[in-house]
Amino acid sequence: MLSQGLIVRHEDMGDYDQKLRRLVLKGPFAKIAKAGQFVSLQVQDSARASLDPLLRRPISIAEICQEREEITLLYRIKGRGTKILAQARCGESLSILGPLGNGFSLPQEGELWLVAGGIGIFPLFALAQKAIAQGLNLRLFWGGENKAFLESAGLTQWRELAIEMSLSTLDGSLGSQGLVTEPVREALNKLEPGNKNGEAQENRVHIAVCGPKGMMQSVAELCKTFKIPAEVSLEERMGCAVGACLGCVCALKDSEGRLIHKKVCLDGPVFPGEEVVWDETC
Amino acid sequence: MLSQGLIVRHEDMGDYDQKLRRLVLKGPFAKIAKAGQFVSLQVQDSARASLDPLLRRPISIAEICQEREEITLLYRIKGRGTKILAQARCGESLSILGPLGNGFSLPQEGELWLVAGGIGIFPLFALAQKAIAQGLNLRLFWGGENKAFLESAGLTQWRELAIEMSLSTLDGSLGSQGLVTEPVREALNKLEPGNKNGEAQENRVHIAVCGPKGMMQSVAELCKTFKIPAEVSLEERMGCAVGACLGCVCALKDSEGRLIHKKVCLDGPVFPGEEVVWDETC
Amino acid sequence: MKPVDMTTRLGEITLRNPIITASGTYGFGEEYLAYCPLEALGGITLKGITPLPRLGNPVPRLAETPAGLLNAVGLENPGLEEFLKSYLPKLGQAPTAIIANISGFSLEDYASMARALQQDSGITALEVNISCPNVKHGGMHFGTDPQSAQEVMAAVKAETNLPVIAKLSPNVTDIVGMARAVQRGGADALSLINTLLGMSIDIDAQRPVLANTFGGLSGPAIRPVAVRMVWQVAEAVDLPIIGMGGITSWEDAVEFLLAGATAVSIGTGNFYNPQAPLEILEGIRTYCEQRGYSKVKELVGLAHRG
Amino acid sequence: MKPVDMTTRLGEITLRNPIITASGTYGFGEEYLAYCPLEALGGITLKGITPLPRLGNPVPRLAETPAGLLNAVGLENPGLEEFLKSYLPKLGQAPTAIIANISGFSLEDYASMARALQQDSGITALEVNISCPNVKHGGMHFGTDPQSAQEVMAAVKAETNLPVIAKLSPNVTDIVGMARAVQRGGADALSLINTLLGMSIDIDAQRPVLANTFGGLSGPAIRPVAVRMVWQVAEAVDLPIIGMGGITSWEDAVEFLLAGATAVSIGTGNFYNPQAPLEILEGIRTYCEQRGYSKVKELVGLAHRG
Ligand SMILES: Cc1cc2nc3c(=O)[nH]c(=O)nc-3n(C[C@H](O)[C@H](O)[C@H](O)COP(=O)(O)OP(=O)(O)OC[C@H]3O[C@@H](n4cnc5c(N)ncnc54)[C@H](O)[C@@H]3O)c2cc1C
Ligand SMILES: Cc1cc2nc3c(=O)[nH]c(=O)nc-3n(C[C@H](O)[C@H](O)[C@H](O)COP(=O)(O)OP(=O)(O)OC[C@H]3O[C@@H](n4cnc5c(N)ncnc54)[C@H](O)[C@@H]3O)c2cc1C
Ligand SMILES: Cc1cc2nc3c(=O)[nH]c(=O)nc-3n(C[C@H](O)[C@H](O)[C@H](O)COP(=O)(O)O)c2cc1C
Ligand SMILES: Cc1cc2nc3c(=O)[nH]c(=O)nc-3n(C[C@H](O)[C@H](O)[C@H](O)COP(=O)(O)O)c2cc1C
Ligand code: FES
Ligand code: FES
Repeated sequence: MLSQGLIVRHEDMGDYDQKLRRLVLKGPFAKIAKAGQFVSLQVQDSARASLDPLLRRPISIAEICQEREEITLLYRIKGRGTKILAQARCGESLSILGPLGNGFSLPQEGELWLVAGGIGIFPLFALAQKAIAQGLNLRLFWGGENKAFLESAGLTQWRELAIEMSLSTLDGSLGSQGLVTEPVREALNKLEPGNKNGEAQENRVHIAVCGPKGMMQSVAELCKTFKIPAEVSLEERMGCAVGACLGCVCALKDSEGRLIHKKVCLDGPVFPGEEVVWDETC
Repeated sequence: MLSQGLIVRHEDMGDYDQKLRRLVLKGPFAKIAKAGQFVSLQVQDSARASLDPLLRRPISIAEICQEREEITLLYRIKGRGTKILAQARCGESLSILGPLGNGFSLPQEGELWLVAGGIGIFPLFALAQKAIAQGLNLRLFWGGENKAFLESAGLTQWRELAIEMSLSTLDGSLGSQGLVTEPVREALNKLEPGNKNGEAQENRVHIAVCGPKGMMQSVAELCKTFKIPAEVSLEERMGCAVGACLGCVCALKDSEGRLIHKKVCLDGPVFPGEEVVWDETC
Repeated sequence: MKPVDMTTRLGEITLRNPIITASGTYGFGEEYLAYCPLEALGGITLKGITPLPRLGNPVPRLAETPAGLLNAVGLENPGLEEFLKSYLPKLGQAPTAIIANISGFSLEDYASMARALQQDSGITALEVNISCPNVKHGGMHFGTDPQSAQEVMAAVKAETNLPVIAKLSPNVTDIVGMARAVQRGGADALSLINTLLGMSIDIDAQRPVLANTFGGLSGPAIRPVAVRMVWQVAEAVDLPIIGMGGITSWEDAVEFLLAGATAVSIGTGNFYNPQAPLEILEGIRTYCEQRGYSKVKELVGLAHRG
Repeated sequence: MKPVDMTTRLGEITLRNPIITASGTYGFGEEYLAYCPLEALGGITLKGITPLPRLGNPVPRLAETPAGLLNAVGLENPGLEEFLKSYLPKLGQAPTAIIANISGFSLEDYASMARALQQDSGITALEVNISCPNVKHGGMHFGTDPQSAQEVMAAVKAETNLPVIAKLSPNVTDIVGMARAVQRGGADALSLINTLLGMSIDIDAQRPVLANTFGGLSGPAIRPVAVRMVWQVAEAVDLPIIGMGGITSWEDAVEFLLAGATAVSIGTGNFYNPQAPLEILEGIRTYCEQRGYSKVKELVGLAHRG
């Protein structure tokens, strides 16, 4: 769907210095959006449409409110595109392509572990809400730079979900010190054998991972060892965002072990962790 | 001077359909601005600076308020640049290069006739204010499409100056029907001989013209016939606006009758009407 | 008022309207269906195919530049056989021209694909992309050497009964010379232009953004170069031209028609606005109506008068 | 922390810093003084001069394009004599390199100007613009034919004791071949790139915007092409390069240095931001400081590693 998103809220998330923003858009896309999907948006007000920057930007849908026809996007000001986006004001309209992509799959039953690195937390909130509504057991592993980052990036909101959380920070200012992969490894180690090899209670634990590539690779490899199904959300530069340009491909192994390409925009952004070929740049 | 202009007012002038806008900018340029000069501005908020459109736009300074450090620009939404400019909101800042150019010269004494075609009226208001302050006798000849245009383009404000005005419209909906050149010709015809040939009372009438090229040419030629000094304000596409690129040249005849080029941005935009070579595209 | 006749001709082919989508930006025709129905378009050009499947270049394959896009997809495609079996049939019957785009690294590559693509195969025309390196000639591009370009065209023409469109590279000193060469080779029409060779550097990582170092520059940034080449070729060579390069609005498309293109292709513009082809079509129609043209063909080359 | 050494070398010449302004965009050095003091710059390149005065092309001479600018000034200039008499002396003594840019329509044109411009004339180097049509050879550009380009360079070198910079046109199939040709002709350094040939059409008037029909495309739109050419030439030819084409920010300038340029020139970027040269200089300095480079020279060509 191609439509206009009216900006109804646009504000800092937490500390200004963290450069995190919350953007709430009203439009028809909200009615059909699903947790884990993304939109591809123009960063400039449609009324002052410029050809620079030329490309749309993919941003995950962090929250969906169907009654109010609103979606929430959370983003970090990183390069030129998000810097310009950050100037958009309430009342302006952005061109929105989407919702796009597949999103994480929700297991029918059992436990869902969310593993997030940094702003990889953003697409997981809508998923968490849905999983809770469905009665799944939820657990969050979230690692970030430091306390200020985690608090700015939505920790309070997560705390309100009242789920089990393992936080970690690089400087130890909140939770355990180090990478998020450590608490995940420990938790996996503590699983009963039945969960580990997937024989006794098939797929009791499912893992959804979003974060920097290296972190997703580590978690995916851990999960492979423990025979736990993991889904990872890949990022790649996008041109069309609809599968037409082959700009955003990722490398996977198909069932016969052959290297194939899939499109992050159309076939993803979420893929089974064990199929991703991490060391190929493509 | 290169500085930021804070938008303190930005609104429609009169009828929305006339696509005329009033833009009031606050900044250090106001302190040094003179009637008839122009600024070269970026049409996008500096905080969302884009490389498209790339070039600045030259707009005349219509009013100057030195106490409040404000200048007023009046413009018509014409192409892409002014369309984007029209979206700028109060509180945003535009990059302002200027004030630039020479402006009309004010005679020491006598009468000053202002001749405007369409939005050529815009740069004349600051001049009128200054002329009145200096005690000159002022008269306005202004032609436009129709009544709605003239009223939107500032007629009330001009009426408040309480000077003699000859209005004309193409459709006769206000003032005389036809081109503004007609009332000017009639007025010139009515001048006493002493004014006509400039012998008796040297240069008693001076004329300042701004409008479409054809109209300025007609008026300049009339003035030549009547030996009345006229100044015309030329427009040309600008690159640098400071005299460095030779993009904006106009053709003049020098004192020895040779064809020379001058730069509208640096040597103009105002030139003696009799020096301009109108039929040269340059 | 009679509706404007929007049809245009590319040699033997009649297009319902002058709007085509450009190769490599419109997949195999399915991806944009939700945004733009096939039958609204004059034609679509499919992703470039090669005799054998190719995985293409590593990522990053894209880099944004001011009003432009660099791409180095590297001709990822399923190969001729899979294309005929799994992709082409999905397009079904539409009144829209289906243009296959073929690429190769040798004359044999081109000839073999031309052989397999004939009038009964569901394709309306063949577009020959000659901007790949000619492996036999030390990597020199077919698209930058007039003699090689002529040979490729002749090889393709000898093997297929489909109309053949030569897609020219702008990375040459003399575009008119290239156009004349492919005309000698038998081209029925020309596509102008492919991408300009460019690159960009990531100043944090201090290395090229694209995994392939170089990429093709497309989008509005290159439009002035594309319009110039269409203009020059239209003055010198008597073949219909599909104009492309940076079209995002109907105004841009009209610019190409006035410069001498008989049809236009929209590439990167689809990424900016997936409904660009529809909006451009309507914009051209309105332009004709308002100026009293009864046929869109009347616009072609108008700016060359006087 | 020791201040970063910002000097750079172009053959025999040492520049205070790598920031130069591009010919034709910076007048004769006076126009931008209010925005950017001369002594802040590494060098300035003056407007192209010809042996005799020229009025140049009719207006319109400029057309805006997406992130780009088309110009067809047509080499308006006061001519060599008037340049020496009235313009050059005004620049006075500054620690900034003054680069004169010369253009011509025949070998004799170039040679005569080179003869008049020597080390004692207040000029630091000569930049030879070879993108004018070679009138003797049917209008073929000096800048697109390697043999002619070499001859021009040799003719200039034979007449002047100033260092000579060859300014190359990007409108060629093989930029490396052109660079090699002017090296054979004796060039001491290269300026890359001049403008891309382009045009745009006014769809209301249905004719070209520029009175001259064609113009040179400059500005951010062409940066990817310029960076690519600097990169290719830096890999193949051992001459210092002044990189230019679309620089508006310090990030852009660093891109050119990493690609292999030893200095950068700012042209159209001055129109966008008259203080661009100053801001770019400071930006590069900070980049060096933050990454621990003690000399800006260390950046040159860094992106070619591995
Ligand atoms: C499916 C998906 C979902 C995303 N969700 C979010 C989100 O919820 N919040 C958030 O802050 N960011 C998200 N991103 C990343 C976001 O798109 C980039 O951070 C953003 O494009 C940064 O770009 P910029 O315009 O500021 O940088 P620029 O430097 O202006 O970007 C230049 C180009 O690179 C591309 N690019 C830059 N970084 C990335 C990246 N990490 N991934 C893909 N393309 C990139 C841009 O899209 C653009 O084409 C997501 C990316 C993808 C692919
Ligand atoms: C000295 C001077 C003073 C001016 N004062 C005013 C004023 O007070 N109010 C007002 O409404 N307009 C004024 N103009 C004209 C104004 O600059 C253009 O109307 C405006 O640039 C329209 O451009 P656009 O961006 O909407 O059109 P676009 O189509 O986006 O413009 C494309 C390019 O053409 C140039 N251009 C277009 N029209 C003109 C023109 N008439 N003159 C010069 N360049 C042009 C633009 O600057 C730009 O570079 C003035 C022009 C000059 C030279
Ligand atoms: C991502 C991408 C892939 C492309 N792939 C092909 C291709 O396979 N074959 C081809 O002839 N041209 C290809 N092109 C070039 C386009 O068809 C078109 O000639 C060029 O992009 C200029 O048009 P534009 O500016 O409208 O995109 C590709 C362009 C892009 C952006
Ligand atoms: C208005 C204008 C005039 C120019 N005149 C000359 C010239 O006289 N001689 C020359 O060698 N290059 C000339 N150039 C080319 C520039 O020096 C420069 O090579 C080109 O514009 C690319 O750099 P940029 O994108 O930073 O402008 C001119 C460019 C512009 C925009
Ligand atoms: S972005 Fe074009 S295929 Fe995914
Ligand atoms: S605009 Fe550059 S000289 Fe006037």
